[in-house]
Formats: sequence, structure tokens, C-alpha cells
Amino acid sequence: MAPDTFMDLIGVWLAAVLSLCVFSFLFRDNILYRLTEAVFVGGSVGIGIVLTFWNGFYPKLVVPFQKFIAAVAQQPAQRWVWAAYMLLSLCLGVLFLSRFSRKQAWLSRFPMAYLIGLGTGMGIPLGIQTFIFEQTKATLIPLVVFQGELVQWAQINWIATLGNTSLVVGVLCVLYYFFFSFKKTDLFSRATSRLGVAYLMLGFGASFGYTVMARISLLTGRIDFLKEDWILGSLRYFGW
Amino acid sequence: MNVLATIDATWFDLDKLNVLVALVILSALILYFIYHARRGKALFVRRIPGLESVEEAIGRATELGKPMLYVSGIGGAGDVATIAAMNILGYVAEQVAHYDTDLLVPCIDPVVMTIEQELVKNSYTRAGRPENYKEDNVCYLTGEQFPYAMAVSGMMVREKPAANFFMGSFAAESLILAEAGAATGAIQIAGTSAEHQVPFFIVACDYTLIGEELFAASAYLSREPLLLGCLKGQDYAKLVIIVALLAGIALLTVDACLPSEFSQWFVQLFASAGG
Amino acid sequence: MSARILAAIWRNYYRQIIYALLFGVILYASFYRGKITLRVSDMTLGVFNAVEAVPQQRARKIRTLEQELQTLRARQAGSTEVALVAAKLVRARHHSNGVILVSFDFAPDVSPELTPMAEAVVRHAFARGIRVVGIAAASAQGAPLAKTILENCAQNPRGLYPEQLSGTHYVYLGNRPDMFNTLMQMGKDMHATYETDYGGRALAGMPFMRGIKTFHDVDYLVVITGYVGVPETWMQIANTKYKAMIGMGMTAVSISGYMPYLQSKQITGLLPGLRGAAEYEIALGEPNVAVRRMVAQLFAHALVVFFIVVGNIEYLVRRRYGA
Amino acid sequence: MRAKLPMLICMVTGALLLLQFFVPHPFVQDTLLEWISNSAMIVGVFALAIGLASLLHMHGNKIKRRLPGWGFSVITLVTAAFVATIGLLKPAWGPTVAREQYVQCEPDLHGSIRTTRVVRVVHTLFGFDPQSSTTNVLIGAAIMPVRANRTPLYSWYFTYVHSALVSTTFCLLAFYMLTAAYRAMRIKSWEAALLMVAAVIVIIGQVPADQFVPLGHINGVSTFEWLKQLIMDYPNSAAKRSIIIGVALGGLATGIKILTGIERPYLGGGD
Repeated sequence: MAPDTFMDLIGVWLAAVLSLCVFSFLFRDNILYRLTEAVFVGGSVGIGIVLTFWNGFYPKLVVPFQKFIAAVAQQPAQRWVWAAYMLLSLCLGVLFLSRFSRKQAWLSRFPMAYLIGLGTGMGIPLGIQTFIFEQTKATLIPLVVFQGELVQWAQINWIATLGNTSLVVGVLCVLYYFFFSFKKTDLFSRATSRLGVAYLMLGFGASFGYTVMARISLLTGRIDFLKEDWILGSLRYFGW
Repeated sequence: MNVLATIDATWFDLDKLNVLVALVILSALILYFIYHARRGKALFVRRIPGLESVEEAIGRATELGKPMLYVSGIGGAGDVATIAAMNILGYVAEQVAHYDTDLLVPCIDPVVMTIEQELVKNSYTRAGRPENYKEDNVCYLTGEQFPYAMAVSGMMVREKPAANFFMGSFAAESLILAEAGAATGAIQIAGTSAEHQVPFFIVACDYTLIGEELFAASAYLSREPLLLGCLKGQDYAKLVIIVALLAGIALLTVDACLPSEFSQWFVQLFASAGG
Repeated sequence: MSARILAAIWRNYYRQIIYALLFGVILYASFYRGKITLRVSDMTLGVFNAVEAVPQQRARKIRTLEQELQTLRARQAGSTEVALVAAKLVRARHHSNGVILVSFDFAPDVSPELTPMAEAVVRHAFARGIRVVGIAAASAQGAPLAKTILENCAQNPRGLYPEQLSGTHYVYLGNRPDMFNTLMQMGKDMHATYETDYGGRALAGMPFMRGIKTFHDVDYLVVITGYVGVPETWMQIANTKYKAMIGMGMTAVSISGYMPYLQSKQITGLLPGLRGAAEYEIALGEPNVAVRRMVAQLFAHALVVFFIVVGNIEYLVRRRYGA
Repeated sequence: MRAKLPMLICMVTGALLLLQFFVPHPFVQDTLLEWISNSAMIVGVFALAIGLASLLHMHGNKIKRRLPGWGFSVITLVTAAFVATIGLLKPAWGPTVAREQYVQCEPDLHGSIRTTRVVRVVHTLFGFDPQSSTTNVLIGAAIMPVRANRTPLYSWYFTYVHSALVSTTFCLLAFYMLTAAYRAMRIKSWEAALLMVAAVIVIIGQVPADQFVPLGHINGVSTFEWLKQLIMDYPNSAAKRSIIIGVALGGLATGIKILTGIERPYLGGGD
């Protein structure tokens, strides 16, 4: 984003100064950070309004209805069903506004129930398919892995074998850890739960470590922006 | 006959039969135990350390006379993790209502905000202290992830809540919230279903509910037999999955040793349509 | 006494100190000009050597075509087959140092990781006098970014090569919707697929494009992508169908899924994220952005490990001697 | 009525959406699903209105009562209004920047949409030209009019303020990871020790550390890289997988409770 025009130059300076204001929060809360926060939050609310209108309301409701009314006589039955459905949604949506009245606020339960029903109904089968089935399928692996075609002691790939076994043991132990309604007081249960916790901790540590690189990349990118685009870019803009 | 075949093909996706079967088995198990529990037999539930500390956190906040902050994630109202978070919020609000401390609930989704306003208000009423409820405490901040994280960080630094709760579904902002909160010295209790974010909560918070524990929370806190029954049903569903896993792994291991490929049918049971 | 003060300062301001250190370390790394040695892995060498070999390969190709033409002329002069081979030979001779096609298949969100890699490959080609055809097959949002990368390489030679001109040394074609069909058509006729370059100049009149018609006129393909699925499409079309040689660069996160292609020799090399880019720059003998960013990574990772160790020592000492 | 009817709505919509998953009919899978998503969007628009009202209420209160920080409330509201205005305006009215822009053009004669360069922008900074909401661009060899999507000022704000702030906020994570690791990865308990060991191995394995400190090699890669891969492949996948299965089951149970009306979040704990 090295600046080419005057507006770009102002933009880059603004971006750089605002970035520094955000960084200043790391030292302590201060007035500059509060200012940036106010601008950021306010701006994102504005952007939310704009996106809701131009990406949702206008193309999905206004434009189709204009087209629908323009040729209202020749519309097929399906389009009428569509129009009725959209009008119904509109009415449901309007019920949200009942929140402004103390007496009729309960009417807003209808649209909420509708949205929650949509979300959960959609989520149930998808959850089974993409989470339970996919993960179960991925865990269906043989405990013994052979290097070649031959089935012999000497041909066992020990690393893969041990790895697969530990994977299976881990999945079972962690699943066991998540049992809530059984009393787990005997030795076996406690050992299994402990092992489950061990797997969880190893996994979390690994996830944490794995993310470090990506986050540092972001910071490097940001510092490069400050250095290259802001300072050097401004110098270049003024012909240095 | 032919007609039947076409109807089948257009009105029911046979490739998804496995999902339907699993859905029926699992929900039957859960529903069975829920209705079983209605008869009112006392049910056991194991200790969940994160939840036991909820009362401790509330106690400390009231002792210090400082507010509490409850973040219910960035999911929408249709997200089951958000619903689980709302259940915990109901419990927390009822506990808090007795004291003069504020419960701040900044929201990222207007629908969630509407529900939570109602929820907190009803909890206060149930606790007999409707006058303590302030509508502005449950508020909408903005609909976007990072501005929201920034605003909540600012809130934590300025209002200095004594206890922070982060429950629900989270993305990258988890650590921003948790670390900014840790810097203020608050007791922090987190719980999320997003497995990628659990590590960040674990390192930055005092107690963390891992994955499914978030869903078990409402049963654990309320001890309502219906919900405990549901928990029992969930456990049996898990048992079914474990048995299926064991069977499949045994079959595949036999396969690898023979070597043959006869148990592929078992793996195919879990195949998703089109994939 | 002073130790106690220091300890108190550390206890109260450890966050600020750690943050300042991290900021400083990364800032320092961005100015770092010292030498670092990286062992260039085989995955990276697979791409590097393939680009390095392009001129020889082109020479070999010209020789083969010449021989083919001679034998064909002797046997059946005047047939369409002779004309076809002759046209191929003309195209092959047009860019006697060879041509590589670089596909910039990434959007700005992963640009910090992939841009250095793309730049290293393009610079390498320019330094060896190899012509470059740039496209953005998978991403319309990435199209302007790719143009910037190419222009940046062409205009800042850093003494490696003279300034390169668009339309003479390289051409940038941009993005066309529907990746799969675009690639399928490109295998038959790039002129018909793209018609114009990114700046709107007609390909038909461009001398540069006289030498390039299909994937066969390109000696090596480099696909740089952050999308899962894009490599499969390239493999399917360019490699399986048109038998082109492919090298790849990917983000570190998505790399592990594509190692099998390397083992099955469907791709000659695979650049793993920022690290691949850094290794490539080292192989090229011109350490640049990627090396700098890799240095930053190294420093930052060392800092994380260092503070974990410090934290543990602090904890052990405290437990031993009380608070 | 106040409790039963919402429950009925929730159950019916939920059941319908659950069933549509199994129906491959093109009407259901394409048309109906699109209708439903549009309908949810329309309902959501009004929810946003409630959210905005809450926002106005909260900040308005602060401003009215001159509570500490009321000035920032003013700034928040003003910025929101400003950005919404420039974003909702038709492009013709916005002040603009004379520069190259890349936009999606409307379909050309062949019906394909392509991204092409805007070579000339009609408006200038603070210019006003209600006649043309289009700008001239070069497509192929011909100059054609193209509709710009947003006012240039809005795009400018989006790039230089919003996106810049998003990236900066995002990269705060780099700092926070460091302090979190310092504070939490201590061998206070065996769980914490395991967490720390795994993290340290992966952190070292991610970078070519072996080129500076001799760490040995296994199977052609450095020891830590090899260990890292091992941890990522086995314990990490095992932990992730079972968490995902558990969460999915918890979600399923919650979903079933909602669809059967045992749990009624939309009532907000009331009747």
C-alpha cells in the first residue's frame, strides 16, 4: 500500500498513527487508545449497517421485489409463494421492534424462536455428518502398520504402529474423560481419565506452539508496513 | 416400481441414510434418558472444577464491590455454544442479583443481546431483586470480531471487573480478551467449544471448561433432573461411538494382518455423501 | 537492594518489558543485514534447480525439434505435420532462454507469507534471462497484488539483472473467472483464453506472446497458492493432461497435505511457506525479505522459549525460597 | 400463547430444516435453502435495529449524564453515522480519489464478468457529478462504462482505517502469546509441565533452529522438527478429535432439547 496519490498518503499516515495508538495500549490504557477504539467500534457499526443494506437487504429483498412487481401479472406460482414467504419474514422481523414497548415485548419471541429454530435444525444433521462421522472415520485405522506387502514381524513399521496405537488410545481416553454421569473412582477409571488429560495437555501445548509462527508473521507484516509503506513510502512520495 | 425409485432418488438421499440412522439412535438415547430422569431418581454428575469456581468468582467480586463481566462468545443465537453460554449466564445472574454488584454483558449479536437482556432481567426477578437490573449493562457493542475484542479489552481496563467469564464459541479474539483480562488481575473462567481456542484460554485463564464441559455446565449448575438425564444420554451416545470405534479398529487391524480389504464396508458406514 | 528494586520493577512491569523486547527484536530483524546460513532443503531445491535448468532444457528442446523437423522433412515434406513442428520450433526459438509461467494464486490475506516466495522465484528467472508469464488463475482479489509483485521485481533489479520490461521480458495476464475452464483452454491456446494482458493490450499483436501458445511452450510452471484445492486443479490439468513440469509454493499450514505429490514426483519441488522462501533466497545468493522475516521468526521463537525458561526458573526459585 | 406459540415456531422450523438435509430434490436444496437464508437475513435486519437502539441508548445515556468518557461516546456515534452515510450513498456523490481502481465489471458482450482496470475516474476529490454513477474503464481495447460499487471515500476508509486497525488488533496476539506463555507455562503441575514441553518442542521445531544450535537429526530432519511432527500427528490429533466428537454430541443434545421444547432460550428464562 505504498502511497501514490495524496489521499493515499493521508491514508497511510492515518493507518500508521492509528496502529501506533493500538500498540500504545500494550503499555497502558491511554486517551489515544480510547480515541482509536471509539473510531474503530463506531466505524465497524457503520460498516455493519452498510453491509447489511448493500449485501443483504437491497439485493435480496428490494431488487427482487421491484422485479416481482414490475411483472406481477405473469409471475408463476412459485414466485408468489416466494413473495408470501418474504413478506412473512418481513412481518416476523418487524415483531422485533416490539422490544421498544414494555407491554408487547413478548412478541419479539417469535422472530427469536424462528432464528434459533433455523440454526439448530440446520446444525443437527451437519454436526453428525461433519464432526461425528468425519472424526470417527479418521480414527478408524489399523493398529499395526507393515512397511511392504509382506506380513512379517520384520516388516512392521514401528513408528507408524506405535503412533496409530497411541492415537487410538488417546481418542478413547479423552472421550472417557468427557463422561460426566459415571462415578469414576476405581483405579482403571482414574488412570484412563489421567491419560486423557495428558493427551489434552500435549495437544493444547502443540496447538499453542503451532500458532506462534502465524501470529509473529502478522506482527512482522505490520512492522514492515510501518517501516516500508509509512516511513519509506512517505519519503519516496516526497521524492527522496 | 420405477416410480418408487424416482421418488426415492428425489425425495430421500440414500447416501445420507447413515446420518439419519445415527441421528435416530443418538437422539433416542438422549430422549430416553431425559424421560427416564423425569421419574426423579437422583443422578450423579462428576466434578467440573471450572464450574465450582464460578461461585468463588462471584463471591470475590461482591467482596471487592467490583463489577463482573460476562462474554458469551461471538456466535449467533442459533449457535448451540451460545445457547449453552446463555444457560450459564442465567445461573450467574441469579447469584449476582442478591448483591449490589453490576453484571456487564457486552454482546456482539443483537439477537443474543435481546435474549440475554430478558434472561438477566428474569433472573433478577426470580431472585427477588428486579430493581437491581440495569438495561444498559447488557448492551450491543458492534457486530465485528476485532472491534468487539478491542472494546471489551477497553471495558476490562476501565471498569476493572473482579471476575471475567468467557463462555461460548470464540475465534482468534480469545487470547486478546483473556490476556487483557489477565492484566487487570481478575479471576477468569472460560469455556469454549472451539477446540482451536481452548489452549489460549488454558494459558491465560484461571479455569477453563474444555469442549463438551461447556454443554454439561447448565446441568451441573442447576442439578435439574431433566438436564442431568440428558447428560446421561450423551454419555451413552459416547459409549456407542466408542464401541463403533473399537469394532472398526479391530476389523481394520485384522485386515492389515491378513492382508485383505474386507472391512472397508465398515469405514464406508461413516462416509459422508458426495465426499 | 538494587536486585530487590529490579525484581519489583519486573513484577510490576514485566508485560511492558516483554512487549517492548518483542517489538524491538522484530524491528531489529527487519533491519538485519547480517549473514545467516540456512540449509536449503530438498523440497526447495526441487523448485530452484528446475528453474535453474530452464535454459538448458530450452536448448535441448530446440535441438530435439530441429532433429524431428529434419527427419520429418526427409520423409514427408510439405505435410501439415511438418508445418506444425516448424511452428513449434519457431516458438521455441523465440525465447531461446526459456519461459516459466508463475501463477499467483493467493489473495492479500496470506500475502506476507507468499509474496516473498513469489518474488524470489521471479527474480531468479529474471537473473537467468528466463522470460516470465504471470497469471492469477485462482483469485480475482489477488490479481492486482500479483501485478505489483511482478512490477516490483522488474523495476528493482538490485544489480542482479537489468531492468525488465513488461511485454518484452515478462507479461502479466491477470485473472479470468472459472479457473478450471481457463486452465483447460490455456492448454490449447492462451491467446484465445486471455485475449489481452492485464493492462488491456491485445496479446495478438504482442511480440512476446508469439513465442507462447500452450503449456508446451512453457518450460516450467510455478504455482504459489494458499488455497487448498488449487494444487489439485493444476495437477489435474497441467500435469496429468498436458504433462507440464510443476513446482509449488504453499503456506506452511496447508503444506502437509501435499507432501505425497512430492513423493510421487508429480511436482518437482514444494516451497514450505516463509521458510521455503528464505531458503530459496539463500540458494539464489540474494537474501531478502523472506530471510529477514525468517530471522524475525527465529528471534521471536527464541524469545518465547527464553521467557518460558525464565518463567520456570522464577517459579522454582520462588518455591525454593518462598515469595 | 406467550410461551407455546414461539415454541411451536421453533419446533416446526427446526424440524423442517432438519428434514431438508435428507431431501436431495433440487427445489429443496437450491431454491428453498436460498429462500430460507434470505428470510433469516431479513429478520436479522430488524435485530440489527434493536442492536443499534441499544447502542444509542447506552451512549446517549452516557452523553446526557456526562458520565466519564462521554466524549468517546460522541466520537463512536459520529463515526458510525459518518461511515454509514458514506457507505450508503450512491457512488456519484462521494468525494473521490483520482487513481487506478480494480473493479468487477458488469458482464460484457460474451456474458463473462471480468476484473479489469479502471483507467480514468470521472470524479475528483470533493467533485460532484450526479449524472454519472459510472466510471470509464478499458475493457479489452474498448472504453466502457462501469458501475462503481461504493463511494471512493468509503473504500478509502475501509482500506486505511478499518482494515489497518483489524490487522493491528490481530497482531496484538503476537504480544499476548508471549506473556501468556511466560506466565502459564510453568511446571506447577504435571499437566502444566506437559503443556509446556509440547509447546516448546513445537515452537523450536517450527523454525530451522538446528542450523544455529546443533540439535541432531532423525530421518533426515532435525530432531525437533521430527518430534514436532510426531506430536502434531498423534497426541494433538487424538485430543482434537475427541473434543470435536464430544462437542458435536453436546451440540446434538442441546439441539434436540431445543427442538423438543425442553430448553427454550427464546423465552429468556421467563414463561
